[in-house]
Amino acid sequence: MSFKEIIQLNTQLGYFEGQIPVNYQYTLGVAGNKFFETLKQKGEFIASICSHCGVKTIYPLIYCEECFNPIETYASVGLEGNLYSFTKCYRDYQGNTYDEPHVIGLIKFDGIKGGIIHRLNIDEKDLKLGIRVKAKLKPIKERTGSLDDIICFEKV
Amino acid sequence: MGFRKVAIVGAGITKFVRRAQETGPEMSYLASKMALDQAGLKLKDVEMVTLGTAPDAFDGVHMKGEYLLSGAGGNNKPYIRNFVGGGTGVFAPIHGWMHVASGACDICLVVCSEKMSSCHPHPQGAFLTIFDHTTEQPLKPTLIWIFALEMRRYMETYGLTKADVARVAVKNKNNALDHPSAQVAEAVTLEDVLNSEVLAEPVHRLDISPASDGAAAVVLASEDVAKRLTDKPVWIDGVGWNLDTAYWATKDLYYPRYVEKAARMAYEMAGITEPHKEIQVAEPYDPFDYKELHHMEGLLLCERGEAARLTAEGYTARTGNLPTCPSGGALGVGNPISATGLMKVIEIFLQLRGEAGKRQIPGKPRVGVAQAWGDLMQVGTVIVLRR
Amino acid sequence: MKERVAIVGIGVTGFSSVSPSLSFKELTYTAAVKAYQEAGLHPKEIDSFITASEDFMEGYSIFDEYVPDQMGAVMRPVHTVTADFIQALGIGYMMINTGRFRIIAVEAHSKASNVKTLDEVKAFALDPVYIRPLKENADFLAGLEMKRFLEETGNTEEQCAQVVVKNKANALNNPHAAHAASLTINDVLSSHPLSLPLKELDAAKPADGAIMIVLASEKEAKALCKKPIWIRGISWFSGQGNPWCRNFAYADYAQLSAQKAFAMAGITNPLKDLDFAEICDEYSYKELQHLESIGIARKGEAGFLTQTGATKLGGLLPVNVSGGSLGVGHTYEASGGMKVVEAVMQLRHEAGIRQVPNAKTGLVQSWRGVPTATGAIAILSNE
Amino acid sequence: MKIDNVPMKGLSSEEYEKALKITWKPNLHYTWDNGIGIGKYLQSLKEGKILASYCEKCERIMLPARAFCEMCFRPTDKYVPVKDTGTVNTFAICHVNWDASRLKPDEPRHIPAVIEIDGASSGQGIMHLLGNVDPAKVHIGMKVKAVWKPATEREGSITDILFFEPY
Repeated sequence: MSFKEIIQLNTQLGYFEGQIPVNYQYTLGVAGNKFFETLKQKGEFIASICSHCGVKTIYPLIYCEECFNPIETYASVGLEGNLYSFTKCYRDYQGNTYDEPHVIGLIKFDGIKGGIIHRLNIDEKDLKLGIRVKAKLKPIKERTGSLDDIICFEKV
Repeated sequence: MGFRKVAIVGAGITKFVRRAQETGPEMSYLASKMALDQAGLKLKDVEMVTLGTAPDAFDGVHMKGEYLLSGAGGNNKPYIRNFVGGGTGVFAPIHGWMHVASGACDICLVVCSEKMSSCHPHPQGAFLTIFDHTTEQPLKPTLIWIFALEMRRYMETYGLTKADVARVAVKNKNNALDHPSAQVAEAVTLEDVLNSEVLAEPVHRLDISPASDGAAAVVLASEDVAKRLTDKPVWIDGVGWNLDTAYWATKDLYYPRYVEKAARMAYEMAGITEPHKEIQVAEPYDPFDYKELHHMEGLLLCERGEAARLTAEGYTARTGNLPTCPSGGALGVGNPISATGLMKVIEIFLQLRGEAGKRQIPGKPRVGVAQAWGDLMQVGTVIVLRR
Repeated sequence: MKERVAIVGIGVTGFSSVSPSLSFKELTYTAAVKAYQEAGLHPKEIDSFITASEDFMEGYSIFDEYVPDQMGAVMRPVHTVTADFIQALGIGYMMINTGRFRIIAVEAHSKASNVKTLDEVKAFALDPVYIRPLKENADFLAGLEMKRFLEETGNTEEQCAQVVVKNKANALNNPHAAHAASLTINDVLSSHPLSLPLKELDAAKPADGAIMIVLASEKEAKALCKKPIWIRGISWFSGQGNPWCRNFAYADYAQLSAQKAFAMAGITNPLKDLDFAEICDEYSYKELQHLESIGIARKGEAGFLTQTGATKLGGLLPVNVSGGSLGVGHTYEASGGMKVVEAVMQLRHEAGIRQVPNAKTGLVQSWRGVPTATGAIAILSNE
Repeated sequence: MKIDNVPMKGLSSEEYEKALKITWKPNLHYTWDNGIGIGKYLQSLKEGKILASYCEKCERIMLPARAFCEMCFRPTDKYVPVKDTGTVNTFAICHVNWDASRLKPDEPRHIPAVIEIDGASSGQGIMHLLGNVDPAKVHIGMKVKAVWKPATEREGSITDILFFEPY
């Protein structure tokens, strides 16, 4: 027996309630700030380009994940990509259930490592892996430089 | 069977800043890349990675180790995060030592990163929940309480004055003027410290190191590889760590026994029997000024209760008999928790190689010790380096 | 690494959806007492201790503070890795191989029932800039991966459902299991959608429980223990850290760890050389994806193997005879530990009605869950 | 090897204001099982008593109550009530709140203390607050006594003791 006295009545069970009361404000990082400023001002996505090994990455990075050299070159990759995968999500981050599922996709871009994960607005009949999709952005005045500047991706 | 020797062959560090634009992974990259460059290595040469970082509650990401991994060079490698609270920065190279000393690899990258500014408006909120959730948190403790309680106990036990303790802050903040990473190096005077805002008596604002963003990294290598890479390897001669119970109010706070136990473990491995004579440079953890004194005693670098007097006599100045925190320490350089601990290890590394620049202490030191402390007055982590 | 390392004692509390009669310390203490009794050791005789835990699963900013007491490790060398149990076991293996430590204890536990906002905690692991602002449930990453994995490999949702049916049925034979059930494929396919194609029964449900394992060097192990279980290979890897950079068709971390662990253990033909495997099945499709990535099944064939019964007890290679995470319960950092415990019982031939006959060598594998690409593998053997 | 040019420069307050940022307030909520030892400790507080545990092997009477002795690694042998008086082992006078915001000049200072409780083994203290005392008069070694909430308001929490006051 591990203990000399144990709980044998469920009326003696108890718990103590508490929280971790923290708030956060995240900067977007050097590459992230560039990505979202460009999205906000020019309405396009940028990838980072490694001048040593040529690997292009989206979301952009300040370093190359392959050769670990620093990156200083970034280039527009437009707004169009290919639907790599999608899912119909029925619950939010707190576990609340949606009436209608949110369709979320991972969009990859030609010849570029990485991709963008975002909402899709595509007819059920067209919803297939590999289709060409394009980001629909908020009007420039409403853009704040965040993931919400992208409304969704639509079929081209 | 002989033991495998492990050396530090490269080091990298960022500036410690109040608020970084860089994300945690970006900071980890900057330090890692610099360490690899200094060692003359590429990421592909790195066989394993261990990352040390303090609470997830700072950066604001659950499973923070996984979040940082791309920047720490962990993609497609055996990668793990070690965590002993505030003691992590000195424990991380100990963890790296395990990787190499075991024969699991010849080259291990050790990275520490902390982005405390994400915790908004102030990381103090994250410290509330280090206390016991049921028996202590309802009292709404602050982190400063526990330091103030310990500091008073320490001062009372040895009859020390505020000035006796504040001299550490003066020394370290002035030392930090020569450190390129320093966030808060200031030519402060004893009066400045004593007259700074009282937060929780006896703790004043300048007794405390600031919250910071920063990262540091070292590259560890096995003996053969180290000798190939550099003609000045610095060997990890002893490692020790120790964790006391979290019932912190049931032990006498005037002396850190857990640090002594960790130190004895490291000294025994390093064959050090008279640390106060054999160790020539020390970087004890100094998140608060009295902590440096506390830790010097725990590290057996002086008699109990003597550290303040030695500090006043200049014994711990860069030109003294035992230069202590020649880097400027957490008080001067800044305190991005885990990165601070590793900054201290890097300082000993540079001092032993004679490459500490304006901070270089005289006498060509051969043996040094770095130490960090953490948790609720519980963790001691100690590393002994030898040229 | 030359020193042979063995498991000389295991302690496990059993798993349940809640565990209100014990605090987390008391739960772990219970497992520790069992492990030390099996190993015939007092904790003073143990050289160092390792805990695998994550702060936000415990509700502390620095959980490391609260680990030594219940292991008998006060004022001893203790450290935490925020990792899966098998990774912690790997660190213990390395520590013994430094030649400075002879006996190491490794602990992990789950008190998931105490996390009132578990979905929030899981979402808090998502990248704060690029994923979390979508405000979707963290499970969506599994749905996204499952969709691509099935399309690209030709495995089917029915075959994933078969994994659930198998594992939950296996768990009926495991007295430790919290989520055993007798189900049909249709039950799984018609369960509530989580993030389609992922459905409620495709996802392992949380469980509480604690695990303690004692490791020893060869000399100590032989002195301590009649049936030491040897770690013949152990390895952990992280794949692509950022989820948007991954190839969802396979699990890079599982492939990389398998290569290294197999090399250490001298395994060339896993189907022949292994007698059973405990594979991470936090989501049903993950069992199939892991089997293919490890090289136990060829690409696109794991579902077929499952469907034809090859992975059942009595099949070609029994997979998750314990019931896996689907049947026993998802225990977060302790997940790999649950599987190691099963392997040890199998290799000691103490697994009762779920015993794999003549089991000599087994594989255990873990994954750290969404959003990670980190996992570990150990090859255990009784010879 | 020289480390003189270190990367990263940090943001000034103005730059930080201008930089793009994301805010997040996680709801991290827990219901920790009390289990045996802490369950009894809290129940006892509700009854207006401080409960300790006794270990026959090390002969310690320890606080707070616990089901096993962490030093001897064995179950504790019995639960024993101790007094609600004690001695200040150390204390602080705090001018800031837990979130680092400053107390207003007219707000009473917080005086956290480690109090060694009478009846428990030497050195067995708990953290609590001191009250009804001039901060300037608090000293190590001061004798203090618990001030309890009225029985009807007690809920099984360490805050069932409002604070300790000199007596």
